[in-house]
This record gives sequence, structure tokens and C-alpha cells, in this order.
Amino acid sequence: MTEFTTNEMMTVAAARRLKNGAVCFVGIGLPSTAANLARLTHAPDVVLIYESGPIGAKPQVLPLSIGDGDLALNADTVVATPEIFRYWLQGGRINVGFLGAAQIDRHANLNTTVIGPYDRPKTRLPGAGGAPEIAGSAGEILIILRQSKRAFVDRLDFITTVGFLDGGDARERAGLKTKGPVAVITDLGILEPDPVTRELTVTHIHRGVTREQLVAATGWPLKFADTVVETEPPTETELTALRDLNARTAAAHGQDQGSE
Amino acid sequence: MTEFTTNEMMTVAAARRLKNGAVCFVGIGLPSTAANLARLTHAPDVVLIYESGPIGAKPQVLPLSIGDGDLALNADTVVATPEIFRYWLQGGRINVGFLGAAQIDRHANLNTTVIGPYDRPKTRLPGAGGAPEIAGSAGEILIILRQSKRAFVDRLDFITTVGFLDGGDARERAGLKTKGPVAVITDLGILEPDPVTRELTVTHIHRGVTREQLVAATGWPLKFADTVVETEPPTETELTALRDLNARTAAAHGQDQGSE
Amino acid sequence: MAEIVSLREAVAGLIHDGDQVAMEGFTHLIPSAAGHEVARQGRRDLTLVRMTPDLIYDQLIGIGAARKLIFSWGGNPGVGSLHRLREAVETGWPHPLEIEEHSHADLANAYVAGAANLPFAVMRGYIGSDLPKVNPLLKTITCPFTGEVLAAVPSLRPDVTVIHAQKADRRGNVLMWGIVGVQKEAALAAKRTIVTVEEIVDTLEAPPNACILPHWALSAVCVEPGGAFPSYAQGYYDRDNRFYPAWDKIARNRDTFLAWMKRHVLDTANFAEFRRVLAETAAAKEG
Amino acid sequence: MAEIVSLREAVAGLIHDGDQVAMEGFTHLIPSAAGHEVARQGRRDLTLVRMTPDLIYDQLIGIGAARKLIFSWGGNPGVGSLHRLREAVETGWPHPLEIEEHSHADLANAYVAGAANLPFAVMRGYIGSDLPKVNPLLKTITCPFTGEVLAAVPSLRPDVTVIHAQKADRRGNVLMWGIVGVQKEAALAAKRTIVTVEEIVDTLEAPPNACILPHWALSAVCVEPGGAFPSYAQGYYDRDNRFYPAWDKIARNRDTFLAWMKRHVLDTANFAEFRRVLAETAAAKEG
Repeated sequence: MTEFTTNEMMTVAAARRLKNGAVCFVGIGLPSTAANLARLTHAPDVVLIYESGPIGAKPQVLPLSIGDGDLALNADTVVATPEIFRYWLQGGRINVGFLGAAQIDRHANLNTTVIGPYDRPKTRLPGAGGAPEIAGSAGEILIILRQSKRAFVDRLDFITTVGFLDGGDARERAGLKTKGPVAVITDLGILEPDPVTRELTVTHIHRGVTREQLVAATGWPLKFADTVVETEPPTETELTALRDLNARTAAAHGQDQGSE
Repeated sequence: MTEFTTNEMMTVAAARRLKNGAVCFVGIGLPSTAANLARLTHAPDVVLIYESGPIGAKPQVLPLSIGDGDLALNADTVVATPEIFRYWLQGGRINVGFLGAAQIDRHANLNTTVIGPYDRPKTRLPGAGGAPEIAGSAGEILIILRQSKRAFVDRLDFITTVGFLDGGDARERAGLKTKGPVAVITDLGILEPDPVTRELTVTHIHRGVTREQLVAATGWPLKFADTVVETEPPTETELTALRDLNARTAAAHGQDQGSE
Repeated sequence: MAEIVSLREAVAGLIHDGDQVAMEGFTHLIPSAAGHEVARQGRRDLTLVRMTPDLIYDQLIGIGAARKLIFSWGGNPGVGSLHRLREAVETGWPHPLEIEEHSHADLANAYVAGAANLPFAVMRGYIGSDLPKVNPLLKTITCPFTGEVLAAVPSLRPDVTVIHAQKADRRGNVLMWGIVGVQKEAALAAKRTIVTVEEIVDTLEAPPNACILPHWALSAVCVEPGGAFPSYAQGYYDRDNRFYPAWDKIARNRDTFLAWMKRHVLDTANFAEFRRVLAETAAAKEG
Repeated sequence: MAEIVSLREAVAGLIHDGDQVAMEGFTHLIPSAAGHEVARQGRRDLTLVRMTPDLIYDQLIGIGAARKLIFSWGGNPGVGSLHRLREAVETGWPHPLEIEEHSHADLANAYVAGAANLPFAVMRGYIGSDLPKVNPLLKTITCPFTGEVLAAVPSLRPDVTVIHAQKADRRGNVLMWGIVGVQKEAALAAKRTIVTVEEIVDTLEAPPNACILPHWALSAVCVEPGGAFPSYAQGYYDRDNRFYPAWDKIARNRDTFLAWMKRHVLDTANFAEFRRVLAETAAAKEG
């Protein structure tokens, strides 16, 4: 088995969660890398939709922005942004929404708005983007972000995007009919909501990572599932596809974009 | 001066009401003939919009249907029908709506729904089409239809499309902000709403037509303006353009479409 | 996920008695072949939806396939009345037809709301019209910001939408162009969607931002060359303008209509055979 | 009715201090030349609207042209923060910036409602989000048919919308393609619209159903070749991916930012000169 980085493990683990043929609403960055890796490996018929308009995007290299020309040129069709949100997302045609975030809490609520008070923020983050409605309208949600105490916090300063609110059936009671987050894939492992409490619980640990590392990188007392398994390491095929994709991307954009 | 028919006079008189550069929402039949005649004579820059989708249509011959291919091929652009009604008509971008009707009353309300009771109609007419919202959203309305007691009735069985309701300021009180009907052009003359009562009042009589003929063709006690003038007869240019258009149309469609 | 199947299979599997069915088209790309196939398979109790019901709905109403019609303008385009529709409404033959009547702007907005998975649409309309008096579904709603009272209409969510388009690729992605009407919205508003196309091609070669329906948003794609006759398919064939006045004569009389339907539609196997029989009867008439 | 004029004239005549201005673009066709011209002419107290404020809004905010920002995602695409936006919000420099914050779906719907001349839009959104707690404009509305409670958001009706497109014909009809974002809706929602284009051509040679804005729906069309730099214009030039990380460095520091703006934007006559000076300073840095 080839050596691999924690970022590579994270991206591969996230990609595997996308079923072939699924219709996936993709954000730029980690989600886009994972979704395209899925398309280039086990899920050639995955349909990638970017909020800027491309439907069935098949980028040759990873887009740097949500509106890269490559997304349009190789898509099945390109529609206006309002149509993406109205007919395709709210229309109920998206199976999987793929989100990142700056911060997450134990019930998979996400913050991309502010750290600190809203009116006098310590850090002003980019804002909501498409996430609040992706979280409500996509059939299920996959979340991908690196695990750290700064990101996995006990209490969010701001809920930009709904996960399971206070847990239990709070999401359903709020009127949401979609599944919500089904997995949070990090560079250390995979967390899934407990079926009853909906608290994020470790179900997979990546090779070489300890429980202590996971606990130390989490801002709340982290729970582990009864059965925690080691994440299947990246296969040669997966690693090659990911590294080729990243190399093509770096060559095309004239700079090193890293492995995200 | 060449001889001309009453239909030709009606079409020419209606065409003249369209200013060059006006954006006009056109129905099939008499309105379409008049609007295209305007485009081919004094108003080359009139913008014709058909509810099926063409914007800036420049048909070579008169369309037989609201969705003829010729409308699309020579248009500035073709959009979806919902966009026509949402962004262009309701959006407030139409200067003139050109309507026909089966029946009209003295306040220029129109019926294209039923003759007789709605639930047991004597005659079932085609229905509303785009007219109710054209009447509300277009800057002003031109109406073109042949004058007869069957069409110009004392009381409509059904108001499909609003004119001035009961007259006076009833239209404004109903919440409509557009002008409403500014002229009804018939084969006998031109009727315009009285500035105060909004009752349709004869302002022009076509050459060779008598007041008695107009009265006899109207189902209510018809009023005449203080000054009634003879409609300027069709010019040679107008007649030639109209006859050429009708001839081209007949040749293209393989049948005589008459002069409407 | 669209399967490329025969029209017979698509109608058999996807359109059921009692369904709400929208066969859309705005004088261009009318799904005539599909309309005939629904008649041929003897569907009953349909609620037919269309902004501009024309010949195919006249046919379905005349043979008694429809229980209800939701529409905004029903006529023979460029000619006049739909006699079978009129007779159903005026005399209840072959059986009473329930009418739910809207304006074009309303139904266009209702399809948009349906495609957007919303329960209703907001529009500025119907002021001063009697239509809300005879259609209790036309309500009002007050803007929470300005206090303006606007029209609220229920969204359309047909059980099945049927449209005709120019072409599809081998995966079932559909491309249409020209006057596209409300077809995309009607297709996306429906639970199930059937698209008949002029041809299947290897690649669509669509221009940027073309009107495309991806295969995974459709239920079935069927090849029916000429399937929009007597309407037209831009880039393929022109409208048969003679058929519309001819239909006026056929449909004026119950018996003439029923005999025509039996000979041309019910007793033929498919649209190609209909076209062959129609050519024969037309030649016989001229001969 | 669109006049084909210089960008300087268009901005001078159509954009006023205190206006609500939407310069839209979804990483493609960003109206950078127009953004610079607004800065150059010293507009003040603007309310800037955009789904995805990027470098040009960072520039306008940093030089103090904006009183308020209406937005849904503000970042340097593919790079990270907009430092001038962040500093305005976090420290009130150069002066406090009022923030009105939405989601993408909300603003997209708000432009659609604006283009449709409606006072509000209805959508299914914001459930469970804190955004309605900090934005009192995010209300709810109850469906009169189903009783479902949905989000109601005010429509956007900018005083001026500014967009960049590929080309216009000599009458001012505009064609754009590729990722067209919300530009058409933003253009039609506005009281006045300025479009900068790569070139003016005799005929647009647009494919069927292309995204076209007719000249009579626009206020001004201005030729600005390369006017979307560092963004791209599909069919004309690629995105300058190096400029975005370079901007991160420029904008991190107030003085560096101000010096850069003075040298490259405020002291240049137009976008062509900006490009020339930028090439010089880049060469100097590498040399």
C-alpha cells in the first residue's frame, strides 16, 4: 500500500459516499475534489451540479471558482443560477448536497457567517451561499472538513445552516422533510449522527489515527459508536486518480492548489 | 384614392395607433395583422412580442398560429412562455397590448369566455388566454374588432378581461395602475373612452359610414364625441403594404386567409 | 431516469386511468403521436391540463377519455372553435366535462411553481375579471412587505407530462429549440414525464445554454419521427396548415368525428400507420 | 433604450451617489471595468448588491464608496477572505458598513421577483438558520391552499444593475453565454442597466433561445474589451488565476491597498490604462 496523506484519506473517504448515478450539488474546494474523484473512479455517472449553473459538469481539472469556464464547456447544460435553486434544488431533484463549513457542532449544524457576536464579529466569514437551502432541500447531506477544536465547537456563535438543531427529532419538528447530514468526513475519521439523539458519533477512524487524536480535535465530549472500524485505506486506483487530478489541476492553473 | 374595404380601413386605422419603437404584445388575427402592418409602414422599430415566446418578431408573412416557426426564426430572441408573462408583461415592459374579443361593453370590458350562463353556456368561447393580464399590465390597450350588435352588447354575460368596469374611476379603484383601453378600432369607426365617464364614445367615423350605421351596430345607446372626424382613408402606401402582406401570407400558407 | 422505449410501452406503463395529464406545446412541437396513443389505449377519466388545448385534446374529449379540462385558451389555432370541446361543455356529450379555467399567465406561473416544488404561485392578475367568481382556486395573497394584494394560484403538479422535442441522445438527454413554450416547466412539474422526439443522435451538439432536459429528470423517451403532425418541429418539417381547417369539418359532426377517429386512430397501430391511412383517405377525397 | 456610449459617460449619467447598485456576475463575466470606473468617479454612499461580492466590491468598500452591502457569499473565489470587506465589518474601516445578509437561493429568487415586477418572492428556505434573526426582511408566508409556511423575501429592484457580456450588435442588443448566473434577472430587475461588452458586431449570430437582452430593455451599452479581467469572458479570454492570490496580498494591508488603488485605478484614465499599468508593475516586481 502506497503512503497517503490525511487529506487524501479524507477526500477518498468522502468520494466513496457518492453513489454512481446520484445527482450531487457541489460546493467549491474539498466537496468539489471529492465529487470529481468519485466521478473519475467508481461513479462515472454521478451528475454534478454547481450553483453557478452547470448541470452534469465534467471538469477536466478542478475548478478554482464556482463559475470556471471548464464547468460550462463540458456540462450537459448550463442554466441560469435562479433556475438551479428553483427547479433543481428546491425542485427536489438533488440526491446529495456536499457541504464544507468553518465550524460545526455536535448536531451537525454549520457556521459560515461569523465568529463572535454578529454585530461585532471577531472574524467575519464569507456567509451562507447556497448552504441553508441545500441543507433543507437536498435528499441527504455529506459534510467534509478538517477536524480541529477551532472547527468542531461546543457551541456555534451562529447557525448558518441547519443540521439536526438540538438533536432528536428537532429537525423533523422544524418542518424539514429531508434526511439532513448523513456523514461528516474529516482528516481523522468519519462521524455519523446517532439514529436517536442525532449527535455526531465516530464510526470510522482513518489508519494511523488514535481515538485520543479525535477527542483532542473536538470541542465537545466526543462519542464513539459501539462498533468503530478503520476506514478502508485509499486503493491504488483511488490514489492515482486523485493525484492525477491534482497534478492536472496544478498544471492548468499554473500554481500548486494542494491536494484539497 | 384607391377603393378599400372596411376591413382594410379597420386594419390601417389600428396600425396607425402603434408608435414607432413601441413594445407591443400581439394576439393572433386582427391585432397581428395591424401590428405587422405598422412594422412594415410607419413603425419599422416597433417591437412585437407574441405570448408563445418570440421577442422582436419580424414575420415575413402573417402567422396562422401564435407559435408559427416564422415568428421564432426572425425574432431578436425566443424565450419560454412563462418568461414572457413574468419578466416582460408583468415586468412592465409592454407599452401597448393589442386585443381582440368576441364581445365588448360600453366600458370596454371584454368577453371571450361564454355567451349565456357560465355553467350552461349557449356558446362556449375559447377562454381568457393572455388577455386578463395584458389588460392589467400593458401600458395601454388597443382593441380591434368588427362592430355589430352581437359583439357590442349592453351587458356582458362574463367579464373575461377588464376595461373600465362600471366606468368613472372604477378601474383605478380596483387597483389597476395602467391606462387600460385607449381606443377601440372597428370596421365602422374608432371609439375612445370619455375622459370622465370612461364610456366608449365615437371619435372617428370611417369614410362612407353613417352615424346611423354605428348606432345600429351597437347594443347600447351609442354616444358621439363633440368633435367627430372622418378617419383619414388608407394611403396608397398603407394599402399596398397591407395587400402585399396578405398576398404573401396567402401564397405561403397555401390558402386565402382574407384581409384580416 | 429515462428509458428509451416505444411510445406504446411508455403510455401503457406511465399513464393510468384517472391521471392528471399535461400534453403541452404552444402550436409548435405538439405531442400528437402521444395524444393518439392515449386514445388508442382507451384511457378514461383523465384530467387533461394544457394552456392551449387544441386538436389532440378535442380528440380525447370527443371520444370520452377526459373527465375534466384545466386550461386557459381552447381553440383550433388560426381556425376557430374546437367543436368536440364545445359540444362537451354545451351539451355534455359524450359525457359532462368538468372545466377548470385560468388565464395564460396563471397557468404559466402555476407550471413554474410546480417545477420549483412550491405549492402556489404569486402573480399580478385577474383584477376586474369574472374568472375568480367561477374558479374558487383563484385566491389572493397579501405581500408581507408592501401590503399589496396579489393573485395566488395553486401550482400545477401533473401526474404525467407529455411533450415532443427535436432530438435526444442515446442516454435520453433531450434538446428542443425554437418556440419552447411551457414545456420545460411542465416536464419538471410532473411526477412522470414522457418525451417523444424526432430522432435519437449520438451527440446533441447543443449550443451554449440550450433548452435541455437531462435524462435523469425524465421517465421515458420515445422516437416518433413526424410525431408533432399537423404541428411542426423546427428544423425538421413545417406545419400542415391545411389540416387545421380540415379538422374543423371533421369535428363539427359527432358521427363524422367518431368515424374519423376509428378509421385513423383507434384502428391504426401507431402514428406512422395513422399518417399512411390519412394520406390514403386524403388521396381518395381528391381522386 | 440603450445608447452605445463610453463607460465614463454611462457611469457619470446613470450611477449616482446613494444609489443601490448591483454589479453581478458568478465568477464569469465580472464587470471589473465598470467597478473601477465607479471608484474612479468617486461615488459615495452606495448600497452594493451582489450574491457573490468579490474583488471589485472589496475595492469599492476599501475606498469607502459603500454605505451598505446586500449579499449572500462574500469571498475571494478559490483563495479566501475579502480583507477590505472583513476589515469594514470587523473594525469599521474606512467607515462602518451596514450588512444585509441573505442566502444564494433568497437573492436569486429576489432578482427573479424583481424582474417579474413582484414585491416579494416565495421560497422554501432558512428553516433552522439564524439568518432570519439578524435580517428582519426574512419573513414567512402561509400557502392559501396547503397551509404550508414558506419563506417570503423582498424582491430586489436595484437603481442600477451593471453586467458584462460577450457582445452587442450596433443597436445595443446584447448576447451572453456560458455561465450566465443571475445577470439577466438582475438586469431586468433594475431601474437602469449598464452592460459592458467585449465587442460590437454587425449581427449577433445567436443560436436559438440564446440569452439575449434587447436594447430597449437597457440604458447603456459600452465597449470594454477585456473588461471582465481578472475574471474571464468565455470565447474571448481565460480567467487570470494568478491575480486572485495576488489580490489577497494587496488587500491584506490598508496602505498597500490604498497605494495600489491610487496607482492602478484612481490615477488611470480607464480600464485599458489600468491593464497597462498593471502589466508594468507586475514586470517591475518580477524584474
